[in-house]
Amino acid sequence: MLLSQLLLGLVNGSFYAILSLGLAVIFGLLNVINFSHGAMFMLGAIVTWMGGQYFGINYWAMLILAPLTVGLVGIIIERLFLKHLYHLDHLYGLLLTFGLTLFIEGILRSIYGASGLSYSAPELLSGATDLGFMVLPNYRAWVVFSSLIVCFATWYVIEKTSLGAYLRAGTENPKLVQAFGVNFPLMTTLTYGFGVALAAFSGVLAAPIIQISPLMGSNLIIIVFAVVVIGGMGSIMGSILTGLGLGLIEGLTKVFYPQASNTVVFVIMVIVLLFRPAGLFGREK
Amino acid sequence: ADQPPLKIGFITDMSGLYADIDGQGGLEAMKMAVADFGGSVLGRKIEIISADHQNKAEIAASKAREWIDQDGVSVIFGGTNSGTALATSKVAAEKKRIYINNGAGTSALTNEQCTPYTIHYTYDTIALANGSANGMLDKGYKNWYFLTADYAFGYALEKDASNVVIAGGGKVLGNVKHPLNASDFSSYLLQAQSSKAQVLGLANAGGDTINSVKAANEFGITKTMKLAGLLVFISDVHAIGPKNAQGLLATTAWYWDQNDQSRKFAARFFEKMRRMPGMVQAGDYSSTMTYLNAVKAAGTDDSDKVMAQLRKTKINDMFTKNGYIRKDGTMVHDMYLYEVKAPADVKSPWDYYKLVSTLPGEKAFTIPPDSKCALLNK
Amino acid sequence: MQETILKTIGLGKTFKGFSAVTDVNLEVARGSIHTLIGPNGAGKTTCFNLLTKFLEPSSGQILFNGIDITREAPAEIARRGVIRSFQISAIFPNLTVLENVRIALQRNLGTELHFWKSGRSLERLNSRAMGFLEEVGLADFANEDAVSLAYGRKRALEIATTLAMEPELMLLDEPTQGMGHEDVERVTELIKRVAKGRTILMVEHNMKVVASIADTITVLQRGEVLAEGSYGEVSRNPLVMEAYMGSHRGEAL
Amino acid sequence: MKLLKNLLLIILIGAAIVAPLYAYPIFLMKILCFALFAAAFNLLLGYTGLLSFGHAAFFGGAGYCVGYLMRDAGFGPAGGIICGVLFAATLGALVGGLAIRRQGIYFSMITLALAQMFYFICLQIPLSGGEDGFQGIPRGELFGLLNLQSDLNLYYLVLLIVLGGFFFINRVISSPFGQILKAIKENEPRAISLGYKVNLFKFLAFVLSASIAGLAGGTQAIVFGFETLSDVHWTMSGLVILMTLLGGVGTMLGPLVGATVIVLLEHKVGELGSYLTQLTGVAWFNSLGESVTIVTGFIFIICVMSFRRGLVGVFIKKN
Amino acid sequence: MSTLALGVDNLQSWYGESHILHGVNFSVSDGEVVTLLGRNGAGRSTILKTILGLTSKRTGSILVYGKETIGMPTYQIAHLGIGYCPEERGIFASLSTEENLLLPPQIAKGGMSLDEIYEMFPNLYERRSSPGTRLSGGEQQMLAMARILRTGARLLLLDEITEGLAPVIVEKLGEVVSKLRVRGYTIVLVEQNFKFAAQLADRHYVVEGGLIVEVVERVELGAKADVLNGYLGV
Ligand SMILES: Nc1ncnc2c1ncn2[C@@H]1O[C@H](COP(=O)(O)OP(=O)(O)OP(=O)(O)O)[C@@H](O)[C@H]1O
Ligand SMILES: Nc1ncnc2c1ncn2[C@@H]1O[C@H](COP(=O)(O)OP(=O)(O)OP(=O)(O)O)[C@@H](O)[C@H]1O
Ligand SMILES: [Mg+2]
Ligand SMILES: [Mg+2]
Repeated sequence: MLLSQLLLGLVNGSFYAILSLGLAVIFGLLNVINFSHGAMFMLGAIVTWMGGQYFGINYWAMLILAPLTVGLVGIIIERLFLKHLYHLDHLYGLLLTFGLTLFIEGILRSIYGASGLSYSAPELLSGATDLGFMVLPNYRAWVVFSSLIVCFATWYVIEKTSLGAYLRAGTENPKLVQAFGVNFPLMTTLTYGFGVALAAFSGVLAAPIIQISPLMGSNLIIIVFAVVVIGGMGSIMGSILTGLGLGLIEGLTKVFYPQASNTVVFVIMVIVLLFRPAGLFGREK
Repeated sequence: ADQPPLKIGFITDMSGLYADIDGQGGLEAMKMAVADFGGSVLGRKIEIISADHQNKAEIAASKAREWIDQDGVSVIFGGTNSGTALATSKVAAEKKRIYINNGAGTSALTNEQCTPYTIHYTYDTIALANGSANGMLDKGYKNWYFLTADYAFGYALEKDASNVVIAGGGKVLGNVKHPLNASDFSSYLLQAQSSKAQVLGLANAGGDTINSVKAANEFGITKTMKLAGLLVFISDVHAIGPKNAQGLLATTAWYWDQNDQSRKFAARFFEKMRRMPGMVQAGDYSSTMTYLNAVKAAGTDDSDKVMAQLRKTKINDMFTKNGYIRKDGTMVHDMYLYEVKAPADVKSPWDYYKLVSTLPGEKAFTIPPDSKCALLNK
Repeated sequence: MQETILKTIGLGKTFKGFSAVTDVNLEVARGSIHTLIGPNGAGKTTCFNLLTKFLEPSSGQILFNGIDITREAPAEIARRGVIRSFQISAIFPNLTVLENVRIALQRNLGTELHFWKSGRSLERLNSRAMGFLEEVGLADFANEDAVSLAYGRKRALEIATTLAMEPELMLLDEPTQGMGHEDVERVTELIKRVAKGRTILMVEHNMKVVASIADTITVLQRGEVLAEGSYGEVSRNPLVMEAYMGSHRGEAL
Repeated sequence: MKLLKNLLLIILIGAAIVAPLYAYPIFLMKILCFALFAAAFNLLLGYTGLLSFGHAAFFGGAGYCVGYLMRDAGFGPAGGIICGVLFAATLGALVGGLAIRRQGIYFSMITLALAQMFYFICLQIPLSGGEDGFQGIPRGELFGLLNLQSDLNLYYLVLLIVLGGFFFINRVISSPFGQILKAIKENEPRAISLGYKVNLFKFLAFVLSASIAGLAGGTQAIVFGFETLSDVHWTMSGLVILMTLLGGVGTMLGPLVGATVIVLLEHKVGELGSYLTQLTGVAWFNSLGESVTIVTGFIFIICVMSFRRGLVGVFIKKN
Repeated sequence: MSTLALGVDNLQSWYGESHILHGVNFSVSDGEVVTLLGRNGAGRSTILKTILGLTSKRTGSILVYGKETIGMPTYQIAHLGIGYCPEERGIFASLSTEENLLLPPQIAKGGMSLDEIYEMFPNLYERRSSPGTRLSGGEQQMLAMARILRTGARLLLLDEITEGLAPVIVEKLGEVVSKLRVRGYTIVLVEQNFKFAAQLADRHYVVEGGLIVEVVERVELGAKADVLNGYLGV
C-alpha cells in the first residue's frame, strides 16, 4: 500500500518537476515570475484536444506539436509584452502574466465552458501492468519516464553548455552580454518559448488523465510556485528534485492525513525557508 | 399609460467553475421563458438584468441589495454556489423580496436558514443523496465507501447519503477526504478500493468528480465498485466522456430526454447555446415561468401576495409534474436516478442516461419532522 | 581610556577551505589614522567585514575598548561607535542629502520606533545635520535627492553620514576610489579634518593619500600581515615593494 | 504644491461626504474598505519594500473574528472592530516574526504559505461555516446610540474609520519611524551599519500593516453582514497587490484609485457593456458582463504596458 | 595613412530624457592608443557606451573598421571586433571565475589562450572556481580586463581599468597595455589616472560637458601641461 502510494506520488512529482522546471528556467534566466505558466499548461492540454477534435491528429504527434504551438504563443507574448519589462522590477512581469492568465483563461472559458473536455490515452498505453503490490496504468509509467528524460536533458543544456552560461550571464546584465556580441534578445525569446513549451508538454501528458478545462492550470500554479521556491528560485536541479520529492511527500500525506495534501507543500515551504533562506538548492546572495 | 417594466434580477456564476451548470445558459433559459410568457405581465414589459457574482458572496449580496434599492427589481433569481445563495437570501429576506434559487446545493437555504421569501427550486443535497442512496439500496448495493471533498458541502453530501444508507440497512465502510480541487485522485481511489465496498459514493462536485471518475477508470476501480455520484450534472458527464463515465450513477431533477416536452425545450435551447440544457437551466426556465404565472394570477408583484400565490399553485410543466412549493421554500418534486450508458448505446451526442429509478418528491426532500426551519413546523 | 581602541587576536576567515584572512593581530591606537594596504585580494575588505560582523569570523577575537565584541550583531557593533563605509558607495539614493544625514542623527533621539510621532519632531535635527554637511562641503545640496549627486559628492555625503553617527572608530573602505584628482584631494583633506578626536581605520590604494595621512600602515598579503609601520618604514621594505608597491614605490606611474 | 495637496484633500473628503447622495452607499463602503486594505498593504510594499503575499489572512481573519464576536458573543461594532484589529495584529506578529528574516521573493512566499495554512484552518473549522460562509453578522448599534441599520449611518461610520486609517498611515510614513523605514528600503546594509536593527523595523511595519488590513476587513464584514472564504484565499492577496500596483505603489492616493477601479470592474463591467451596446449598436459588448475576468486581464495588461507607475504615479509625473 | 579603426562624427547620446553627449568628434587609427580624460561626470564612459549602442538613443555617425554602426544592434557591433571592459566591471555572480572568463564568444581569430591569460593574472588562476562576484574588488577588475583578451577583438574600449588596483598591478596593467599595443591592438582608454595614461597613449582627448574640448598629441604633452592642468586639476 505504502509503496504504491509512493509510486503514485512520483507520478505527480513528475508533473511538478516539469512544470517547476519551466518556471525555474524562465525565472532563472529571464527574471520573470511567469504566472501564466498554469495557463500554458492548460493550453498544452487544450491544444492537444483540439488537434484530435478538429484535425484528427493523434496523441504522439501532439506530444511534439502542442509544445511547439504553445511555445510559439510564448514567443509572441515575449516579443509583444515581456521584452519591454526586463529592466523593471520582477513584480511587473508577474503582474503582466497574471493579467494574461485571466485573459487567456477567460477567453477559453467563454468558448469551451468550465466543465471540461474529454480526451483518452493512446491505445498503445491504455493497459496496465501488474507490479505485484499494485496495478500501475501504463500511461502513468510513461508520464514518469518521459518527464524525467525531458527534465534531465534541460538541466544538462542549461548547466553544462555555453548556451546556458550566456543565459545565466544575460539574466544579470543583458546589456553587457550583448556588448560581447551575443544576440541576447533572440535568446530570451527562445528561452521563454522553451519554458512555456515545457509547461505545454506536461499539459499534453496530463490531458488523458485529468479534466481538460480552461481553469485546470490555476489550481496547480500556486503549488508549483511553492515547489520552485522550496527548491531555490532559479535553481534548475533544485526544481526537478524538489518537484519529485514533494510528489512523494504529498503521496504519503494522502495516506496519513489526506485533507492536508494540498497544504503540506506550504508547511514544508515554511520549514525549509526557516532553515535554508534561499531554498534547498538556491544560492544565497 | 407607460407602466414601468417589471424587473427580474439574475445573479449567478457566469465565468467561473460553475458557469456551465447555470451561467449564460441559465440566462438564456430565463429569456426563453419570458418570451414564451409573452414578454409582458400586467401590462408591464418584463426585463431581466443579470450579473456575474464570480463566486464571491459580497458581490452577490451587494448586487442584490443594489438591485432592490436602486433598480427596484421585483424578484431575484440566484444560481450556483451556496455561499452566494445564503448571502443573497439574507438580503432578500431583509428587504422582503422574493429570492428563487436554482443552482446552489446547500439545504440550509430551506432548513436552518430558511426565510419566508426564499424558494429553493431545482434540487438540494438532501434530495440528491436520497435519490442516489435509495436507488442503489433498492438494487441491492449495501456496502458503501465515500470519497469526500474536504469542506462543508462535501461533508453534507456524505452525511445525508450515509444516513439514508444506514437507515436502509446498508453499511458505510469508511471514507477518505480529499482537498478541494485536487488534481490527482489515484491514491484516494486505491484507498477506497482496498475497503472492498460495493459502492463508491462521490461526495464531491465539478472538476473533482470528473477527475475522480477518470482516475477510477484508469485504475480499473470501476470493475470492482459501482460509482455513485452524489452531485453530477450532465455537463460533467459530457466532460468525462461516455467511455470513462459508463456505469456511473447520478441523481438529477431533470434530464433532457425524459419526455416530449423536455425534448422540445432542449431542442430549442440547443439551437441557441450549442449544448444541451442541464437540470439547473431547465429549473431556471420553469421557475421563471412559475413566478410570472403567479404574478399574473395575483395581479401584482407584491412579494407577500405573489409568495402566497406561489405556495398554493401546483407546478406542471416540462420540468416537473405536480410539484409544489412548501412553507419552508422547498419546491417539492420527483427526483430520478440515472445510469450512464455504455458508449455503444450512445446514439447521439448528449445521449448519456438511462433511467434506473424514480424517487417521489415527498421522499426525496427533507421530511418536515427533520427540518429545523421554523416556518415549516409552526 | 585605553591606548588601543581596537585589537584583534588571531582573526581568521576561510571560505570553503580558502583562507582569505589568517591570524591577523591588529592593534589600532586611539586617535590615529591607521591604513590597511595590500595587493588585491589580500583580505582587506574581508577584514572590515569581520570587524563589523557582516561576516562571521572563523577564528579569533575582536576587542573594542577592551571589550570582546566577537559575538555581537552588526547593529550592536554600530551602536558601540564602530561605523563603516562601503567600498561601493552607500547612500540612501531617494532621500534628500539632508535626510541622509538625519537618518544617522535620529538614532540618538531614541524615537526611531515611534510610528505615531509627527515627522516634524525630526526638524530639530536639521541644524546639526547642516553642520555636518558644511563640514564636507555639501551644504548647498542639502535639499537635493542624493541620487543626483556627482560621484565624489556621494562619497562626501557618505562620510558626512558616518560622521553624524559620532563614531569613535570609523572604517573607510577605499574612500577615494573612482574620484578625480580634485575630489581625491578634497576627500583627503576631509579625512584629515574629521580625524581629529577620532580614530580612523581605512583601506586605500592611492599611495599619495596614504603617504600624506596615514600614521600607521599595516600591509596584508594573502590574508596575513606582511609588515607594519609608518609610511617611510613600510615603503622601504623590500617585501612590500615586491608584493605591493612595485618598482615605483607606490608612486602612481 | 502643499496648498494644492490640501485642496485636493478637501475636495476628496467633501466628495466622500456627499457621495452617498449620488451613488449606492454599500458600493461606496466596499470601495472604502478595499482602499484602506490596499493602503495598509502599500505601507508595507511602497514604504518598506516588502511584498507580502498573505495579506488576505489579516483582512479575512479579522472579518471572521469581528463576525464571531458580534454575532455569537454579543459584542458591539466598536468592541468587535477593536478586537478584530488586535486579532489581525497578533496574526501579523506571528507571520511577520517568521517571515521577516527572509529576503525578496522568499519573504513573499513565506507569507503566502502561512496565509494558505490560515486558509486551511478557516476551511476546516466548523465555526467559519466552510464554503457557505459565516452568515448573519448583525450591524448593531454604535455605543448603543447610533443605529447602523441605516446604510447612511453606517456609511459615515465607515468613512470615519477609513479616513482615520489613512490619516494614521500617513502619520506613520512621515514619523521618525517612517524615515528609518524608507532608509531601509533604499539601502538595507547601510541602515544596519548605522546601527539600526532593521528586522525590528520591518517587523513593526508588518504588524502595523496587518492591523490596518484587519481594520479594513473587520469593517467590511460589518458592512456586508457576512464573511466568506474568498476573503482569506490567496486570490484576495493577489487582488490587493493588483489594486496597489494599479493605483501606484508608494503614493498615498494610489490605493484609493486602484481599489475604486477594481471594485468598479467587478461590479459594473456588465453595465458598461450594455451601455456600450446601446451607444455603438455592437451587440458583442453585451457579453462583457460574463467576461469580467477577460476585461480585468486586459486592463492589467494595458496598465503594465503603459501606466507602469500606476494611475496616480502617471498623473504625478505629468505635473 | 593607416586605416581608421574608429571614426566618431557628431555623436549625440541620451539616457532617457537627459541629453549627455552633444556632438563628439574623434577618430582612432588602427594600432593607436588614445585616452579620454576628464572630470567625473564629463561623459567619458558614456562615449564608450554609446559606441556600443548601450544608451537609450544616439545620433551621428560611428564607423568601426569602415562600417557605419549607428543603426546596428549592440551584438552586431561587437562582432566587428570590439572588446569592452565596463567601468562597473560587470562580473557575473552566477558564473564562476573561469566561466566568466570563457563567457564572451570568440569574434575573431588571434585572441589569447586561457593559459596565457592565467599567466598574466595568476590571482585569477588561483580563484578560478569561485563565483565571480566573490572575488576582491581588484581581482574583479583583472577578470573584466582579462576576459576580452580571449575573444580576438582588435579594438578595445577600456573604462577605468586601474581603478582600485594595487600599484604593482597597475604597473603590470601598464605593461599589458604596452604589450597589446605592440601586438597591434587599437585601444581607447578612459582614465582618471593621468600618469598611467600619459605613458601609454598616442593622443589624449579631454572631455567636458559631453564635448571634446581639447586634443593633446603625445609630443605636445610638455607644451600643453598647463592646459591639461586647467581641465583636470592634475
Ligand atoms: N564571500 C566570499 N566567498 C569566497 N571568497 C571570498 C569571499 N569574499 C572574499 N573572498 C576572497 O577572499 C579574498 C580577499 O578578498 P577581499 O575582498 O578582502 O580583498 P581586498 O583585500 O579587499 O582586495 P581589493 O583591494 O581588491 O578590494 C579574495 O581572494 C576573494 O576572492
Ligand atoms: N544611466 C544613466 N542615466 C542617466 N544619466 C546618466 C546615466 N549614466 C550616466 N549619466 C550621467 O551622464 C553624465 C556622464 O556620465 P559618465 O558616466 O559618462 O561620466 P564619466 O566621465 O565617465 O565620469 P566618471 O568618472 O564618474 O565615470 C553624468 O552627468 C551622469 O550623471
Ligand atoms: Mg576590497
Ligand atoms: Mg566613467
